[in-house]
Amino acid sequence: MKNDNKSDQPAKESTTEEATGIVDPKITRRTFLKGSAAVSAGAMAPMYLAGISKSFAAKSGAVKIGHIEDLSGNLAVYGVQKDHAAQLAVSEINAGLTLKGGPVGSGGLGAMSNHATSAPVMGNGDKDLKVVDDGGKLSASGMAFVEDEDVLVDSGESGILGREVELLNTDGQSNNNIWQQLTKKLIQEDKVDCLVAGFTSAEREAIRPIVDQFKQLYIYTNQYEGGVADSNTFCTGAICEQQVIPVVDYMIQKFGPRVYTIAADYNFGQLTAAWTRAFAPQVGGEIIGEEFVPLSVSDFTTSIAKVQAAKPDWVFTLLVGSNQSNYYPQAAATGLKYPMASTVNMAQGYEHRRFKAPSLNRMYNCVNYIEEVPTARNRAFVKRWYKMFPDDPYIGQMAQNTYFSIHMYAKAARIAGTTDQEEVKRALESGLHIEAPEGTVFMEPSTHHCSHYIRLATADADHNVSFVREWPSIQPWWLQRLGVNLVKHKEYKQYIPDEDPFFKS
Amino acid sequence: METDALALSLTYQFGTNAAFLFLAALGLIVILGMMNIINLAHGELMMMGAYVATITHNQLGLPFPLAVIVSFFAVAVFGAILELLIVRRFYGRELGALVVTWGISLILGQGTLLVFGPFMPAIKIPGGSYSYGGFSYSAYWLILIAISIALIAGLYWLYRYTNYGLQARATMQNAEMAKALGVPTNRVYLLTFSLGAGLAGLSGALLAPTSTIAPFMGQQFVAPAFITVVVGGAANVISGAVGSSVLLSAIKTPIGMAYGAFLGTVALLIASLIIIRIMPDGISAAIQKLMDRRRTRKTK
Amino acid sequence: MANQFALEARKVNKHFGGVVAANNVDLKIEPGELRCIIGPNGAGKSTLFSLLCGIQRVDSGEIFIQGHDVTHMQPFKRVRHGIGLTFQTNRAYQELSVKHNLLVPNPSFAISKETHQQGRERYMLALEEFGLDQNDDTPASEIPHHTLQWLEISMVLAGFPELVLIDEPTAGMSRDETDHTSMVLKKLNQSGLTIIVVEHDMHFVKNVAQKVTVLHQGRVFTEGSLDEVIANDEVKNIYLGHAH
Amino acid sequence: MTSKILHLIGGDADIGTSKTFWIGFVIAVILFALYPTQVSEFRASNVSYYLLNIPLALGMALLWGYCGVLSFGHVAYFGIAGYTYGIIAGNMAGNSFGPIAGVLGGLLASALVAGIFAYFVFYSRVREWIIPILTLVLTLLLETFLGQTAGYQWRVGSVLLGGYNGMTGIPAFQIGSFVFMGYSFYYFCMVIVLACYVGLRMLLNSKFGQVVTAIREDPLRTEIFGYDIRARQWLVFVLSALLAAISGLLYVQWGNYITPSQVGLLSAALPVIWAAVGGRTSLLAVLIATIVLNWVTFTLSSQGNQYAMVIIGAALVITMLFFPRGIVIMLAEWIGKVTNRKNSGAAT
Repeated sequence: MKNDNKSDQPAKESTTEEATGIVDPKITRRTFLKGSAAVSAGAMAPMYLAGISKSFAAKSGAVKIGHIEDLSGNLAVYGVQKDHAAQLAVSEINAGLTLKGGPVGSGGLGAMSNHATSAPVMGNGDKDLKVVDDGGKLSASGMAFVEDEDVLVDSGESGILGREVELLNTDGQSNNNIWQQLTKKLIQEDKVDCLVAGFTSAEREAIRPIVDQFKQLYIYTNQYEGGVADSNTFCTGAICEQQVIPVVDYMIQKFGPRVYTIAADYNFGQLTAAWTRAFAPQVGGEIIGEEFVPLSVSDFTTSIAKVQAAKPDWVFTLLVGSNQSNYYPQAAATGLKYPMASTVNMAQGYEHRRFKAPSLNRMYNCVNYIEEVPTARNRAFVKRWYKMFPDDPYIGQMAQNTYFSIHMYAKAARIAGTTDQEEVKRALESGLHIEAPEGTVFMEPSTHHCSHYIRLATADADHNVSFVREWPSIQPWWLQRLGVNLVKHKEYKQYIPDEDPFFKS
Repeated sequence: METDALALSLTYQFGTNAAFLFLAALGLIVILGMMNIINLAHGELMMMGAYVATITHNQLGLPFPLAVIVSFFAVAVFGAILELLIVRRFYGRELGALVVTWGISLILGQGTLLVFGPFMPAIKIPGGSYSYGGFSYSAYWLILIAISIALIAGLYWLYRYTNYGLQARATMQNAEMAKALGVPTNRVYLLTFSLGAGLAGLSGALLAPTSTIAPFMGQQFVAPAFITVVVGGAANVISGAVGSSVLLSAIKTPIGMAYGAFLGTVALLIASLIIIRIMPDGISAAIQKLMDRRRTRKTK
Repeated sequence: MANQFALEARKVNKHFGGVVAANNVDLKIEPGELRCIIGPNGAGKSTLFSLLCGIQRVDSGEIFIQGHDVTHMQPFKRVRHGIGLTFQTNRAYQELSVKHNLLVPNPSFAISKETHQQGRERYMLALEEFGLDQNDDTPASEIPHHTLQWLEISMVLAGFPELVLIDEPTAGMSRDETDHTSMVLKKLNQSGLTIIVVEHDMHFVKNVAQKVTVLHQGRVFTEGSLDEVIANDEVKNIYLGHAH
Repeated sequence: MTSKILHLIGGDADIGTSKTFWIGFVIAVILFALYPTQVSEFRASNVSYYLLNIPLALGMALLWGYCGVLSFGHVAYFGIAGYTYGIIAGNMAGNSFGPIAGVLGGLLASALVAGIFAYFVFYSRVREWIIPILTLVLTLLLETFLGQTAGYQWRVGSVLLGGYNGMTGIPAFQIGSFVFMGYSFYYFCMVIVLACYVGLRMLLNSKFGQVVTAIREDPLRTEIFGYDIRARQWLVFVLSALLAAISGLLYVQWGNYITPSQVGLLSAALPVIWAAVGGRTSLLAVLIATIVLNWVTFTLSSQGNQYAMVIIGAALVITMLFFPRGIVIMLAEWIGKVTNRKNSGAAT
């Protein structure tokens, strides 16, 4: 009974991984990633800062932020986290605090980054990494990152432009009809200055037509499959080119080219799998099997057997929702030992806390934020969070996105000098960056998407989280490849991979 | 790949699918099959079983088998209270029972979310795994298959050879006549419904380690449970449910393995539609008719 | 087709498992006749009615209505040949009002213009005799038992049938009510309505009978005028239970 | 002729037949007509969401309340009509007849599927309580299928089915060049809802309706009166599917969007809840319950209230326990008793 699958011995780190600035150039895929270099050159949107005139009379009354998330029903486990993030951000803004950051011009971080030119070495092998809980500084060999103590500073005013911020939070009840009604209420009746809403892509697509009809400033704070080019919409979550490419690139290097994808059978799963199919061959990978599992399926005996039959080097699990997370305990129970990678695990539904070890052993997850990030600014953020919400189970990636997005909105309004939505949109397109708990985030003007500080987190046998690789700033370059520039010409559609010739090859 | 390894894996998958269907339908066999109560809160009773097992095992440190038994009794008691307060008024009113149990399921689901929060740390799956010819098998699922067979035998024995079994079958067939013969029908209804609820809690606890423990985990069991019991039919509820879980798994497993989970699920749904169309009273009634016909042919 | 029977059953057989419900039954009903069918409990009287209407399928044998072979016809098609049936246990619509009960049957199912005309007269006659008001809004569940029986008979007549099968109309009725029922049925029969009545109450049978058929264990035991049947000793035996 | 129509409308198939009732009814209609003039377009479009659900609820009342057949998965026809309209109107974008063709296509598609499925159900002599489960299986099948149509290959002409994200950009309804949006859509809904209600009321007061109610009470007795009950049950099923289709069409025209969750388990239960709570044997009761329950769900959720589902669940349990025939029906009877007592009191 041959059992020489090399994934069983602890993977020996052959070379010292050298974390690079944007994406490791060493890997020969220059043609494919040409796009990311183009981004740093910047679309050189005109500097809007000076142009925004202060003549608009400041509206009186509170600044209203409309917020819709699922506080009940199936998606409440994610929705409640995001609702708390919004409450924390608004309370900080009203208390006269803000996150560091401001306009840096459209050139992106490169132009004015007072931070380490390159991310630190993450330690040699997996074995000597440790998670620093108590907030102490890491040793030189560990994750040393020159960084100021905390990024929450005095904003010089209470609320936005002297006006108190009011958060109108509502419950979408995991039901799309109610989402549409709530959106119309918040826009037409409450006349909110900014709408922050949406967990699933289905909910975003349900309300985006209404947002466009009323030209409402809308921030979608969730990780998603990418492609939304909408003049009224700003997406602050991570997207495929920031998550799929780094983790597939790393896993193929580390465990081998034979990839087996098992994905949720809906838009996110299928589009992310399309990215994997297109990108893996570029780096010598090979998709040896793919299975799409309906959201309602919770018994994975058959799927596990198919994974075993395929004998991959590693499994790419893009499973979503409480039913599908049954895969991990069932796979572990069946003795499936293959290393796993994902972009939707641990950071969203904290599976590593919900399931008993070792079901997530050797799970590699490429995320922009996870509560265990060992930087000083994040620990301060986590402390602030639990002071306000002591019995919350976890702070997920989406919650952090909502937190810094609301602060970014406040910053843009202050730059615009008014809460008039068109002006704030121009301010958001002025090449704004903000010091979020995850790290520095830059709002890329032409695509309305954010660059993110991407980390590759992994869970070991007893579910301790450690970080094996970092990319301090991956730009959202795919929409630019498709020629999108929302600063110059308005658009209101979602592109899908089939419209990009690259995916056809 | 040796074909015998594949065959072994297919039989293992068939076993787990059948065990899953039978366990999902366990409580419903009694409540829907025997008492004709369309219990849409069946999923939530299983969820309660899973929660009780998880709490007693993780927080109170009970060994897992004990936690499962505790959850059986806990949900059985809850079932008794439910029968006394609400279900008692809906015997003979199937559609009324359907609507009131739907209300109960909404309350239980959302209530658990508000009380216990969105998740519970799961139970570690007991038992290791064996591997043969590239496939490996979870010991726990083998245990579950064994437990299912034991439960079938237990239920059959209970309703075939015990005094309660006799009274229960009498009450279900003709309550007035049974009452006339001195059978305490109200107590039998109470006992039967709480047994059904307890069994739902038991199967929820048994399936807990393989599943995430969340307030709405019950929803995944509703469709398979109803299909299994309906396809099984009411002539002989236990043999019907066993027959249908075996038959439906035999259809779902190969198609699922060959064409993927989606077509496996679709195949199961279409198969159940066709079976109900051909045998409106389910498999057990068809088996019954077959046996009658053979018996009459023998007596000719 | 003058000599055609209103209803004819030839060699009708039916058994449930071991129980024989109908055993080579032959029945010939003349148009305008009023036939009584009597027999001990379990003789197969109600089963015969359900076989004639098609609620139960015959195992073998044929059934003709006005010469049409209806053996394999579905009940709703069969009754459109001018047949009406009342059930042994009253099946008027309890939840609906008397008015609504009477509106359900469909007079347009009458097989010819003059049956339509005669049907209306019989229907009006029955309403008047049974003291029923077409616009009475009281729910059927609130009217006394005997009126319910009359209501079901009137409902059947509202469909303007030519042949009516009545299953134990006077069960649970007082003596006067039974007499009144038999008087009304006789009047309806005189207006040309063919009636077959299953009944136990000998007093009732005496009032109406022209010809009587005795059923026993699914077989036609004997047929004849009421006097012949009464005089027949074996008939008494099968009633008293020690038949051969 | 008009007296015949008035008789049909005024008949007692539904609660509310007295003169005072009809005066109240007309007043209510006028109030609904004036409502948009007083409020923002949002409030109007919100109320039109409640209105557009009424045909689906009336279809449930017709099938379950009046004909005694419970279809648990009736939203399947709501979804089929919505998607078909989206495909047809979407592909005929720019052509002013697109929406009308879409409406006809949607109604036809739902009627076709309902017809086939109803034949499948009623001509197999399935026991009554198995029908809700059969219809539920159909809806789950539809949701599972639609959920996985996310890829680019799942499109009809230029319209993407959209998988779980749903079909977006569905054009609003238009006749000639006039597009129904906001206030105009509100009145469009009102007219259709009124037409459905009055039409159904006439149908149920007619001979057809009386026979349907008789089938509910006692199918065998009704069959022996010469009625082909299976054909009628089939017809009523298809008719109520068409009513569900009307709601589906109005929904996609209202929200320009539809997802597979519209045919999911939760959406399937809603019309059953409205009919049960209101009182399934009366059109008016179900109509009122649909508006009130939708309004309650929305108000609770717009206050970020997590207890909405618990409250609806409790309402259901209480209704079935204490008002088995429906809250509105029992209220109407109670009012009826009070007014009678008052009238009779006055008369002596």
